Amino acid sequence: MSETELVSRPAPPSIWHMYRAMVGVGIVCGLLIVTAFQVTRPIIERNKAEALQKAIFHVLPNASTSATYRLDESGGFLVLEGKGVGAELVYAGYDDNHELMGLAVEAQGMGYQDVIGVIYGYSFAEEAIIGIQVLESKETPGLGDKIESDPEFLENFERLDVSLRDDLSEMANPIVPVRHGEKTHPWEVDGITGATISSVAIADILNRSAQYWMPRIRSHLSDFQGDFQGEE
Amino acid sequence: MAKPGKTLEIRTSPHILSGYSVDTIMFNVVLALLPITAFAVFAFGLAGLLTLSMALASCVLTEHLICRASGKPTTIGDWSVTITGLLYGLTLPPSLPLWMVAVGGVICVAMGKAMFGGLGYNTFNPALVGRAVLQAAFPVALTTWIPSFGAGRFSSLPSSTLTLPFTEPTVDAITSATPLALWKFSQEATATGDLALGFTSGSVGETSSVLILLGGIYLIARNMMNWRIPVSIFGAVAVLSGALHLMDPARYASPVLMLFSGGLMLGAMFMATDMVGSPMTSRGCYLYGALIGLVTVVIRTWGGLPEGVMYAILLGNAVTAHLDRWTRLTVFGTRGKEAAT
Amino acid sequence: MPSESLWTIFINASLVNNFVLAYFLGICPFLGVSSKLETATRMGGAVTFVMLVSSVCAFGIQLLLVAIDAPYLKLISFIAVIASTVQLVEMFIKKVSPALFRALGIFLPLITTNCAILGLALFQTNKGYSFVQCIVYALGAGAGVTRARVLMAGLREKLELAEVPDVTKGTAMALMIAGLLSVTFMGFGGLGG
Amino acid sequence: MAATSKSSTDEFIKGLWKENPVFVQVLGMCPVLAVSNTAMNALAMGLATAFVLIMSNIAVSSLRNFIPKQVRIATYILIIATFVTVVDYVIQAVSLDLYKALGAFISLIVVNCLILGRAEAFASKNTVARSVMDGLGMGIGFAFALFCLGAVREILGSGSLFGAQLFHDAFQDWVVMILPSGGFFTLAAWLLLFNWLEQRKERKAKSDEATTLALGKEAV
Amino acid sequence: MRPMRLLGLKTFRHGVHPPESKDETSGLAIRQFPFAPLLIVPLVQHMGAPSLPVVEEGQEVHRGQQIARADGFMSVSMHAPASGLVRRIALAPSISGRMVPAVYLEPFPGSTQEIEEGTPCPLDTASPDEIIAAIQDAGVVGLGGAAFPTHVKLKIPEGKFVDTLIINGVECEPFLTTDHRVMLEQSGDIFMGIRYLLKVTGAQKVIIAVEANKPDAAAHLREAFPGDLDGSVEVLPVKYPQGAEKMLFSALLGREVPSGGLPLDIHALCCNVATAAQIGHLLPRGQGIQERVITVTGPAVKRKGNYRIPIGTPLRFLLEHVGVEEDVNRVFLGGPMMGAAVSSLEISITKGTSGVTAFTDSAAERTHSQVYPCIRCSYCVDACPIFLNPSLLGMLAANEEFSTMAEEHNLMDCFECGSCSFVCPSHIPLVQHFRAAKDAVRKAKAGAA
Ligand SMILES: Cc1cc2nc3c(=O)[nH]c(=O)nc-3n(C[C@H](O)[C@H](O)[C@H](O)COP(=O)(O)O)c2cc1C
Ligand SMILES: Cc1cc2nc3c(=O)[nH]c(=O)nc-3n(C[C@H](O)[C@H](O)[C@H](O)COP(=O)(O)O)c2cc1C
Ligand SMILES: Cc1cc2nc3c(=O)[nH]c(=O)nc-3n(C[C@H](O)[C@H](O)[C@H](O)COP(=O)(O)O)c2cc1C
Ligand SMILES: Cc1cc2nc3c(=O)[nH]c(=O)nc-3n(C[C@H](O)[C@H](O)[C@H](O)CO)c2cc1C
Ligand code: SF4
Ligand code: SF4
Ligand code: SF4
Ligand code: SF4
Ligand code: FES
Repeated sequence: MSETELVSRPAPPSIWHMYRAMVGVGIVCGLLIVTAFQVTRPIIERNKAEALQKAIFHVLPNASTSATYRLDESGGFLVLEGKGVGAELVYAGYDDNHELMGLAVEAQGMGYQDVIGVIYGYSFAEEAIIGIQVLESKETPGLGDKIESDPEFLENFERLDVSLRDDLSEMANPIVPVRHGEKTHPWEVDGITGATISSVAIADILNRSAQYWMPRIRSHLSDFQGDFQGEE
Repeated sequence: MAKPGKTLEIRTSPHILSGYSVDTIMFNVVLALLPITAFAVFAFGLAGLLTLSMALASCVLTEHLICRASGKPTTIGDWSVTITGLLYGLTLPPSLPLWMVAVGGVICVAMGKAMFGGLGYNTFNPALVGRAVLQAAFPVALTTWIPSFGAGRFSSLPSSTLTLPFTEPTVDAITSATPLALWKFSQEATATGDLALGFTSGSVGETSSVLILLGGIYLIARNMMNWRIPVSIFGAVAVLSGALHLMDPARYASPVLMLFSGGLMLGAMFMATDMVGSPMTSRGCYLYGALIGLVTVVIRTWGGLPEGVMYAILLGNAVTAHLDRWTRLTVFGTRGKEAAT
Repeated sequence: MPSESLWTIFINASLVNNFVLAYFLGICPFLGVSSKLETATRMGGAVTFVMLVSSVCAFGIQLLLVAIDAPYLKLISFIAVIASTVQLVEMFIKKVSPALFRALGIFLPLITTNCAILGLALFQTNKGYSFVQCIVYALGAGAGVTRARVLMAGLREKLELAEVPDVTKGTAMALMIAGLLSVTFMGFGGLGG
Repeated sequence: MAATSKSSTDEFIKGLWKENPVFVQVLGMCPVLAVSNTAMNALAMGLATAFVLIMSNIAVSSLRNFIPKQVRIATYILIIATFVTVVDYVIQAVSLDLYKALGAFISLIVVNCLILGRAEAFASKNTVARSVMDGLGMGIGFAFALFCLGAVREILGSGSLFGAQLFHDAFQDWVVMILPSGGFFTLAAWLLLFNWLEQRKERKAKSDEATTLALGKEAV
Repeated sequence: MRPMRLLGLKTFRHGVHPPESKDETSGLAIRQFPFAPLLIVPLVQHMGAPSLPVVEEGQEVHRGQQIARADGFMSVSMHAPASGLVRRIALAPSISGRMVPAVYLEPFPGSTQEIEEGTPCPLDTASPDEIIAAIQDAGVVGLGGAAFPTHVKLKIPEGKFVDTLIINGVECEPFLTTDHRVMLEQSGDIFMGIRYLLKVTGAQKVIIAVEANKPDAAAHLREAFPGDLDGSVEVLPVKYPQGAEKMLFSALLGREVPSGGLPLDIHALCCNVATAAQIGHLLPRGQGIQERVITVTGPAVKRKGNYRIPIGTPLRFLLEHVGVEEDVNRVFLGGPMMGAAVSSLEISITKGTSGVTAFTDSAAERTHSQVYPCIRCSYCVDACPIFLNPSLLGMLAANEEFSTMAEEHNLMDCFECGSCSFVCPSHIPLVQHFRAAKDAVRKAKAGAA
C-alpha cells in the first residue's frame, strides 16, 4: 500500500466513533460474506463433485457410479463419511450392474515447471492403469502440455501394467519411462519427443503412487466389493 | 623557412593513442569467427549457409534500419553487429525455419541492443537475448537437431528450413540427438575425438571445439579478449563435473564431455567474453567465469534442459554490475585509510 | 503437496517459480525499485522477514478457520492479521533494537500488504504445507524476491549512465529487463524435480 | 445539473484513456501480467476488478462521513476484502475452470493498489454518483487494458481469440507470449507504443509552436 | 606478492607501453642553444606566488644576475638568462592561455655571456636551513615537470623524517631524452646535488631509478657512484608512468603514498636527476638557473636534439632555429603523454619545460579517429596506475555527476597520466573529462567555502 498517509489531525473523533464505524462496517461486511458463501456453497460443491465425478468416469471408462473410500489406520479401506480432510482417499467406480470396475487415485509430483497433479484409473481385471487425466499442470504450452493431449502419449495409459508379485508385496515391474518409440514392455511409458522431462515426470508420479497403493489395494480387495455404495 | 604555427590544434594530453580502436577489435573477432563459420557450412551444408546468412542479414539490416529511423548515422561499420549476427547464427539449430531465424535476428538487435542505447550499453548479450527469446517462443524448433555431415547436405535442405512464415515447421524424419541430450536422457557418452573435431549434431557453430579454441587463442594473443573468463569457466566446469564424475561415473558426465560438448566452448570463448556484458576487474572476471561454469553444470546435471550455457551467460550478464561493484580495486593509497575509517 | 521435500520447495520458490519473475507477485515494488543496490538488498531482507511473519500467521489462522469451519473469513483474516502482526513486530523491533529498526523498519509498513505477501499466505494454504514447509517456502520466496530486486537494481544502476533512447526510458525498460530476467530464469526449469 | 452530469462523464472518460490505470498510471501490475495469457482470463479478471472497484467506491463514498480518518484505511480494506470474497465465491460458482485459471489472483485483488488508491483518493472525497462514474471509468479502463494485453498474448501465443482459432491449423504458436516473460514483453510493447505516441504529440506540438513563432517573427 | 615482485623485477602494477620513440635523440649530446633576439622571462614559472621583479625597464643586466626575488616561501628567485637590456616588464602569454607578468630582455649581440658568480653555499659548512635558502635563491624548481619549488619540498616539518631519497632518472615519457643525457654528461653535478639533498633531508640512503631502456646511463652512474654514499642505482622495467613518484615509491620501496597525502607520509622524497644536477652545479658557484636541457623532437622537427636552452627563449624562435615541416600542426611542451598542446608560438620556454615535440598532420592521423561509446573493454581499468575506473568516471563525467566522481570514485586521485586515454579503443577523451571534472569540483568546493 503506497497510500499510508500519516497526517496528524487537530481534533480526533472519540474512540466511540471509531468503534462504531469499525463494528458497523464489520457487521455489514460479515453479513455480506456469509450471505454470498451460503448462496454459492451448494453450487460450488455441486460443481466440484461433478468435476471429480467426470474425472473418475474419464479414467474408468466403464464406470457409471462411484464411491469414495478412505485408508484406515488398520490398512483397510472404509467408505468416507463427512469431509475427508487429511485422509488418504481412493475412488471406487462401479458399472451399471453395480460391479466394481476399478479404482481412481489422485497423485502428484514435480514436472518441468511446477507440480503436476493427475488422477488415474486402475482396473482390477487387467491389473493395469487404464486411463489418466491431468488435473493440474503448468507445463509449457505446446510442449510439456502434450502430456494432457498427445494421443500417442495417452495411448500408454490405455493399458499400463501394474501387476504385483505373487506375494502381493511389491509391483512386479516398476513403471519406467523410455525414449519415444522404444517401448517394448507393457509397464513402460513411451516418452514425448521434446518434452522428455514432463513425460518422465508422469511416469515417475504413476510409479511412486502405484508402488504405494497397489499392494494396499490388492490386499484389501474385498473392502470395495461390499454393499453397493456408489452414487450416480 | 616555414613559418610554423598557423593552424595549431589544441587538445588535451595524451596526444598519442595505442592504435586499437573499436572497429579493429571487432573486425578481428569477425576474423576469428570465420574458420568456425566455414566449418559450420562444411558440416551442415546449405542449411548451415542459409541459417548463417539469414542471421547475419537480419541483424545487420535491423541495426541499419533502427539507426536510420532514429535519425543517426548507421553504425554497421563498427562490425559489432556483424559479430552479433554471426554468433547468433552459430548458436541456432541448422534446421531452424528461416523465418524464425529472421525473427530472432530482429529480437537480437532491437531488444538486445538498440533498446538499451546501442553499442556498449546493452546489459545482456544481444546474440543470446535473441536466441533465448526465440527458444522461449519456439521451444520445439529450437531443440530439434539434424545430424552433421549428412549425405545430401549440399544438394538438399531439411524440409523445415523453408517453412512458410508463421507456420509450424514440419519435423524431418532424420532428427538426431546432441551429445548432451544423449547423455542426459540415455547416459550415452560421445567419443572425445568426435566432440573435439565436430562430428556431432548440435547448433550450427558449436560443434568444432578445436577451431573455436584456436579463434579464441588468436584473440587472447592480441589482447582483444580477456583470458580470465574462458579460463575460469573451463576451470569451474572441469572441477565441478570432475568431482561429480568421480563420485558416480554412471550418473554424472565426464569433464571431457562437459567441456567439449554443447555450446560451452563457443559460449565461454566468444559470448561470455563480450566486453560489454562482462565485469571490468580481474577478480570480477574470475567470479563471473566461475558463476557461469557453475550454473552451466547445475543446469546440465540437475535441470530440465540438457544445455544451460546460454542461460548461465545471461545470468552472468545480469550480475556483472554487482561483480564490478564488489571487486572494485582499492584505489592507490587508500588501503590503510579504509581500514582506519 | 505435503510430500514435497524441503529442498524442492526452496529451489522452486526461489529459482524456478520465482515469485516476481514467474508468478508476477510484487511487481509494482519490483518495477519501482530504486537503483540503489543497498536499498534493494535491505528491502529484500525486510520482505523476507515479513514473509516469514505472515507465513506463520497464515498457518495459524488456517488451523483456526478449519477448526471453526469458516473458510469464508480466510481473506479478511489473513489481511487483518498479517497487517497488524507486522505492525506489532515493528513496534517490538523499534523497542528492542533501534539499529535493526533503522535498517528494516522504514520499509515494513510499505510492504505489509503487497501481493507477494498475501500471495505467499494463500499459496501455502492452497498447497496444504506443514509448518516447517511453510517456513522454508517463505524463506525461498523471500530469497527469490530479494534476488530479483537486487539484480534489477544492479541493472538499473548500470543503465542510469547509458544513453537509453527516450521511448524506452522508464517503466517500459524496466519491464523489458524483467522479461529478459524471466527468460534467463527459465533456464532453471526442471531443477526442482 | 448539466454541469454535474458533464463533469461526471469526464470522471468516466479519464479512466479509459488519459489516466488509464495500467498504461498511464502503471498500477496493479501483478494481476495485469499474471492472468492476461488469454483474452478470456484477462477480461474476467478485469471485470472482477472493476466490480470490486465500483462496489467499494460506492461503499466508501456513501460512508465517507461516517468513517473517522484514523481508521479509514482499515475500514476500506475490510470493505474491499468483503467484495473480493464475494466475487471469489461467485466466480467459483459460475465456472470452476475459470476459477482455476485465475487462481489466487482473484483474492489478490484485495491488495491491488488501484482499488485502495481510488477509495482513498477519490471515493472518500466525492459523492456517490461521481464515485460510481470514477469506478466505472477506472474499472473499464483497467479491464480494457487487460483485454489489450490478453488479446495480443492469446493471438500470438495460441493463435486464437477467446478460444476461437484464428489462423490455419499449421499456425506456429509463439509460446513465449503465454509464458511469464511474454507478459512483461507485451506490456512493455504497449507502453512503448504509448510513449511513442505521446512523444510524437509533444514533438508536433513543439514544431507547431516553432512555426507559429517563426511566422510571428516574419510578421513583425 | 605480485608475480613481478617474485621474479625480482621492481615495478608498479598496471600502466601502459606507449612506443618509446627515444632513439633519434638519446644518442645526441647536449648542445648549447643560441640566444634569441628577445627573451621573454615569465615571472611565474613555478607553482606558487609570482616572483617580484628587482630590475627596472631600461636597466642593463648580467647573465645570471637576479632579476626577480621570491615573494614569500612559496616562490623562488629568477635570474637573467643573458647579459642584455631589460626592454619592458609587461604581460606575456603563457601556456595556460593566461597573460602573466614577464621581463622582456634583449641580449647584447656581441657579449661574451660570462655567467655572474655569486656567494657559494659550501656543502661542508652550510646548515640545512642555509642550503634551503640557497636553493630558493638559485631559483631551483622541480625539473621533472611539475616545477614545484624544490626548497619547499625539502623543508621537512617538525616530527617528520625522510629515510630514503629517490633520484628520478626514469624519464618514462616517450620522445624525451633530457634526463638520459644529463645522467650521461653531468654525473658529477648529480652526485654533488645528492650530497646537498641528503644533508638537507637527513635521509640515509639514496636510490637512483633508471628505466631499462637507458642501460648506458645506469652503467655510467653505477661506475661513478661515490663509495662513501649509501645507495644504489636501480634499473626498472620499461613502463609508463614509472616516472611518477607515487609509482616509484611503490616500485622501489613497496610503499604507497596515502591518497591525498605526501611522500613525507611514507618517509621518502623524490627529486628529478636534472633537479639534482642543477643543485649540484649551482650551489657551489652561488649561481641561479638561467638555462635548462630540453629535448626538441617529434616527426615535424628537422634538427632534433638535446639542447641547453636559455629560459625565456620564445617557442617560435626555437622551432624556426631547429626547422620544422611545412604541415606541422601540433606542438607540445613536454612529451606526447602528458605534455600540453600549445595554441600560440609566442609563449616561451620555462624551467618546467623538459621537451618540445612537434607533429605533422600525417603523423597524428590516429588521434583524429571517431569516438565510440565505451565498450567496457576494461583496457583503461587495467592501465590506470591509481586503480581508478576511468570507464565509469568517464560515463559519470558525461552525465556531469562530478560530486559522485569525487566522493565515491576517487576522482581527485587521478594524476592525469593519460594511460587510460592512450589505451581506449573508443577514443574517449577521458583525461580531458577528468580535468574538467576536477576543475568543477574544486570550484564547487571553493564556492562552498
Ligand atoms: C521454453 C522451454 C520450455 C520447455 N518446457 C518443457 C516442458 O514443459 N516439458 C518438458 O518436458 N521439457 C520442456 N523443455 C525442455 C526441452 O524441450 C528439452 O530439451 C526436452 O525436454 C528434451 O527432450 P528430447 O530429448 O526429446 O529433445 C522446455 C524447454 C524450453 C526452452
Ligand atoms: C593466455 C594468457 C595467459 C596468461 N596467464 C597469466 C597468468 O597466469 N598470470 C599472470 O599474472 N599473467 C598472465 N598473463 C599475462 C596477462 O595478460 C597480463 O599481461 C599481466 O597479468 C599484466 O600484469 P601487470 O598489470 O602487473 O603488468 C597471461 C596472458 C595470456 C595471453
Ligand atoms: C604521470 C607522471 C609521470 C611522470 N614522469 C616523470 C618522469 O619520467 N621523470 C621525472 O623525473 N618525473 C616524472 N614525474 C614527476 C614525478 O612524479 C616527480 O614529481 C618528480 O620526479 C619529482 O622531482 P622534481 O621535483 O625534481 O621534478 C611524473 C609525474 C607524473 C604524474
Ligand atoms: C571478444 C568479443 C566477444 C563478443 N561476443 C559477442 C557476443 O557474444 N554477442 C554479441 O552480440 N556481440 C558480441 N561481441 C560484439 C560486441 O561487443 C557486441 O555487438 C556488443 O555487445 C554490442 O553492444 C563481441 C565482441 C568481442 C570483442
Ligand atoms: S514499498 Fe518498500 S519494498 Fe516496496 S518498493 Fe517501496 S521501499 Fe521497496
Ligand atoms: S498494493 Fe500491490 S499493486 Fe498496489 S502498489 Fe502496492 S504492491 Fe503495487
Ligand atoms: S589519467 Fe587518471 S584515470 Fe587515467 S590512467 Fe591516469 S591516473 Fe588513471
Ligand atoms: S578503455 Fe575506453 S572503451 Fe575501454 S572500458 Fe575504458 S573507457 Fe571504455
Ligand atoms: S505488486 Fe503490484 S499488483 Fe502485485
